[in-house]
Amino acid sequence: MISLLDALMERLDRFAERSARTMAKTNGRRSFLAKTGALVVGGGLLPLLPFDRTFGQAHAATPVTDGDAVSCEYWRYCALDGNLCSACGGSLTQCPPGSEASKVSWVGTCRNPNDNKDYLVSYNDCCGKPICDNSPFCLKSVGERPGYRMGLHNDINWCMANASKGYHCTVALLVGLAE
Amino acid sequence: MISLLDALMERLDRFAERSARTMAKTNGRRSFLAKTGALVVGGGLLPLLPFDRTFGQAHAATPVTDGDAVSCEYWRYCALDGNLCSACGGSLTQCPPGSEASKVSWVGTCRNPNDNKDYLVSYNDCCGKPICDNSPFCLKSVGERPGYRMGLHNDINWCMANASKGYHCTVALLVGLAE
Amino acid sequence: MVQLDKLALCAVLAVVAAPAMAQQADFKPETLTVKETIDPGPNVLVYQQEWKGAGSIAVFGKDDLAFKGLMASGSMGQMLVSPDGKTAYSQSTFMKRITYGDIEHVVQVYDVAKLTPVKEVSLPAKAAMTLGYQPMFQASADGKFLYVQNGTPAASVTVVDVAKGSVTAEIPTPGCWGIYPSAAGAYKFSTICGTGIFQTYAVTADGAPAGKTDSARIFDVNSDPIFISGVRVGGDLLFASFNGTLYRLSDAEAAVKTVETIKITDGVDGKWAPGGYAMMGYAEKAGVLFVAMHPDAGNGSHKNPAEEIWAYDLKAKKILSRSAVEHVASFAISADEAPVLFGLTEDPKMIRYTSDPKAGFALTKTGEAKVTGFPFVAQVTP
Amino acid sequence: MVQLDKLALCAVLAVVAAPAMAQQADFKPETLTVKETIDPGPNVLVYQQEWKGAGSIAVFGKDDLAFKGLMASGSMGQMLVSPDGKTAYSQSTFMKRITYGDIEHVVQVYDVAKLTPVKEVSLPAKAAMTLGYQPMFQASADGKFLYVQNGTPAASVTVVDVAKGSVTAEIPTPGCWGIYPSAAGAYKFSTICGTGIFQTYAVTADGAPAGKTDSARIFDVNSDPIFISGVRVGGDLLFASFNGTLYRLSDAEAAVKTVETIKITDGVDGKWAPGGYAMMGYAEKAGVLFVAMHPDAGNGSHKNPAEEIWAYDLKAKKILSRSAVEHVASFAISADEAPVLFGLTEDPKMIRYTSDPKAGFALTKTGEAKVTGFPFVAQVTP
Repeated sequence: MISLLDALMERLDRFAERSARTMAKTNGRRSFLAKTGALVVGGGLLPLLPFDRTFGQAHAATPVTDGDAVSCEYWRYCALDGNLCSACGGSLTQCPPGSEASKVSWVGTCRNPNDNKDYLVSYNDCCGKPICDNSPFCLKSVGERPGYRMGLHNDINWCMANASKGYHCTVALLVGLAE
Repeated sequence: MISLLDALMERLDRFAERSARTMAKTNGRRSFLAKTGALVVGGGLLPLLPFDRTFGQAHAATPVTDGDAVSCEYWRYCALDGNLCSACGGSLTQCPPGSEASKVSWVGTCRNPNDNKDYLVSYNDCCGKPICDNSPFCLKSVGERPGYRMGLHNDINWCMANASKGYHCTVALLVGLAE
Repeated sequence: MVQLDKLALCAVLAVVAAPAMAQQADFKPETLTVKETIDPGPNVLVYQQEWKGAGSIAVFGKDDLAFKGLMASGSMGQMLVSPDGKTAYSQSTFMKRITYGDIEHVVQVYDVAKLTPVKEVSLPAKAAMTLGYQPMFQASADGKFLYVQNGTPAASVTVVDVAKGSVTAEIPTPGCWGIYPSAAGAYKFSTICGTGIFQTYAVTADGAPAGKTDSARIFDVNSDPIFISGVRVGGDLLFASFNGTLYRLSDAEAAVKTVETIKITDGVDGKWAPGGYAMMGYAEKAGVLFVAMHPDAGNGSHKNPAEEIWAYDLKAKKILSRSAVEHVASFAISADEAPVLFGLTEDPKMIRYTSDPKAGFALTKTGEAKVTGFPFVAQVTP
Repeated sequence: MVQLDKLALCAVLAVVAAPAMAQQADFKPETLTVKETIDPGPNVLVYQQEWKGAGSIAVFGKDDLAFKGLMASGSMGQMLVSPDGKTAYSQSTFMKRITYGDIEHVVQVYDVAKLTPVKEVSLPAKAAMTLGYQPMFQASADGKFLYVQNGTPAASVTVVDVAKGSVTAEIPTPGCWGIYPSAAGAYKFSTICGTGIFQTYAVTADGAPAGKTDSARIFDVNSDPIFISGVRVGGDLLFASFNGTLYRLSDAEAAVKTVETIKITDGVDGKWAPGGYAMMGYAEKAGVLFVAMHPDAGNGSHKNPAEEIWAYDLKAKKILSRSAVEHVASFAISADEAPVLFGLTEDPKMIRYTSDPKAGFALTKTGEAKVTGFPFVAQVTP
């Protein structure tokens, strides 16, 4: 795992450094922006990060039998900072209709009180609509870290890599067992 | 007074009708919009309506000795629907720094409990900033009327005739005695 | 903790990491999707107006108030919903710097099932930026044209051809306010004027203005002003005055005509009067009018939220029931034989009331949901 | 009533009507003006962050919390204030449809006295859209350059030349977060990295990147993670860890170095720890550090608002006082010998506390004001 991570981070670093050198060679700020903007969205970073494209096709929402998915106290929400998609027309694993799933996410490690196992939970934001303040706003920060550990950070808009950057709400997917 | 009013209203009507005829002669929607937009802002309606240009130069804020100008219960606010400029960096007669005074306004008739006289109060909006929800939101509707009597209507954004149309807060000027 | 954090970072960076994690144990990672359409069934749509940002149309299940999601709109907007509930429209304001700078007035057309905007139409930047009132944003009976109330403060109406996605006309309506499209027949809309008359503006099949007709004086603007929130009763229009007079009007002919006037508060103590924003709803099947009422009415009380909602029999001309309600400022009702009423309060929240036909359509609270912003317009869909 | 209404309409239509009214009686109509500048005196500026509309910078009088007005900003923004309090900056997001569509990241420069934006600088649309944190938006000590934290999620820093109103560089800072400009000397800034080191990036006088220097490992990211909200103590930087360790660092040389570490909770019962967003303030004249503390600390409690604010003597290394406060999530302090502390709560509101040097700088609540949105950043000005 560590070598994988290192490889990905190195590629990220190389990408960012290449962008900087490209900039130094261009004449105007605008041409620089246009060029690196296209790189980021089109060819550089995003193909590494898309949760929604990785795991495949649509399926029915996960039925919730192990707690109250519209309460901030639900176990999966142990590091969730945001409004609940499950109470905003989506579910634990579905963005509400008409929103966009974030291409990147932060991850929490939450203990399921039903089996006493620790799960890795991916908190993806759903994007491109007003913040869903019809649904509960939750703030839990178990294992949360500042932005120097970006993948564990929950104070930032994770719609940052999407075309539509308005924050709508947050889902909580189980993506791994933390053994 | 009535003949003056009639004259003004007639001019308003003629202006609106002329715009409509102009439109019928143009080819595309865009050219129509450009033309009538310019008319409205530049030559037609606004010179009739600017309170701020009418009464002249800046002066100190009216000191308030007859009540609490930051309370919704203050007598001048009898038909005010909005946030108080007097609690938002302005005063009863001053828009807060950096905002624009509305060019048009609605008018209420409020009784001053100190002299038992009825005053005409012009409720101008201040414009071009976010709604000032740091200050109290008040809703009083003495003498208020629906939009078919526009000059008495308080459910509309009176920044409508300004360049910057964001509603910030509302002032309450005494502009006449209602004898 | 070191190992966990590394795993977490891998998960974020995805693609290669995910299969690796799946191997860890007998665990299947969940998949992230976007729900394609809202759950089926009748809805209540509420316009959640904002004055310094994005307003929205909130969709709730009619039966259980389950929140189905929202559609994004702009500032100081209005909402309109097609009779079949499948299409929604908003008209709102966008500025370059949200509260200042270059302004756009835009109509957005939404696919309600998908909660998605499917079309935009740019308008002349003259639309009335008012609190939510249905007569500010209307459609022709067949849905071909949208009518947008302008106020600069000069009043006019922008006509939009929805299919073409373009503006066909701006019709000056000086001194008049509110848009009441004809329920049938040729394209036209009526409007309430400050002289107490109604004017009716004909519109051609191409959306062009085709002349106007004045009514006789309908109401006294000084002694008995009417609210602009009217309802359809049969083919007629019905308005209430600040004093509790109902004006039943026919717009079937070229000019609006009075059918009858009814005083609903006669014989009732306590100075009750209608009040609020959308303060009336007519249940066609039952022939019953619901009206939001407040006591101790006087100059300036006409926006007081309801303390009671009255069920009024328009044929028998009598009050069937008076139900105490929580400060309802606007409401919408369903088309059922036992109408369901959705009240909007200034807290703000939405309260669901069922009515009992056997008890004079008395209301019972059966639900409550959070709404946001300034919610003054709601519509129930099939 | 007829006459009154006519008068009212005249007043609205103005120009000719106004003198006519003035003749009516011994009455002088009041004049509408725009106040030119805010009342003089020291202020507290608060960034009122919004996520679906226009955020703003609110200005309060330092002494009485009198609300002096606000400056308009965009969504998900940050605030920065010049040391003299005369100029404010915001960095925020504007989208074509407020929450979707074409995006602009913009720096706005304000004249605080006039509460007016005087300049805009367009940024690469990469700025970190985070809750309010001062290290997300910083300036060089002389104010020539602004530094904007980017996160796409790749981290970088955009350098803005304020006078030129243009971007001079985007400096990649992979894996690092927060901007800590040098307090003196050549242009450079340090940043905290996920490996527990700091990196220091040099910037030329033209705002171009000029190389970076790694520090030795400063803290253990797993066992003792630090908050990004640091403060200046003398020429040094001071950070707190989730566990209550203070890291005093020097950024005077090319690489950041540890000066000392101090554990402020040693010998205190109740598992107290620092928590919140801007959870520290250093009163230079008094040599006292204020820290927002909560009890029963554990995994995930690091954003808990304060139940006490501790005054800590950095020289003597002892707690001078512990003051109970209302759930303060962020605070700012004045430069006075008896510092005034402005706490921001999640209600949200701002609470003013004075400190008493004779009582170990214990705090007393002396005022309260309403704030809006998500207010996590405040600054006191001279």
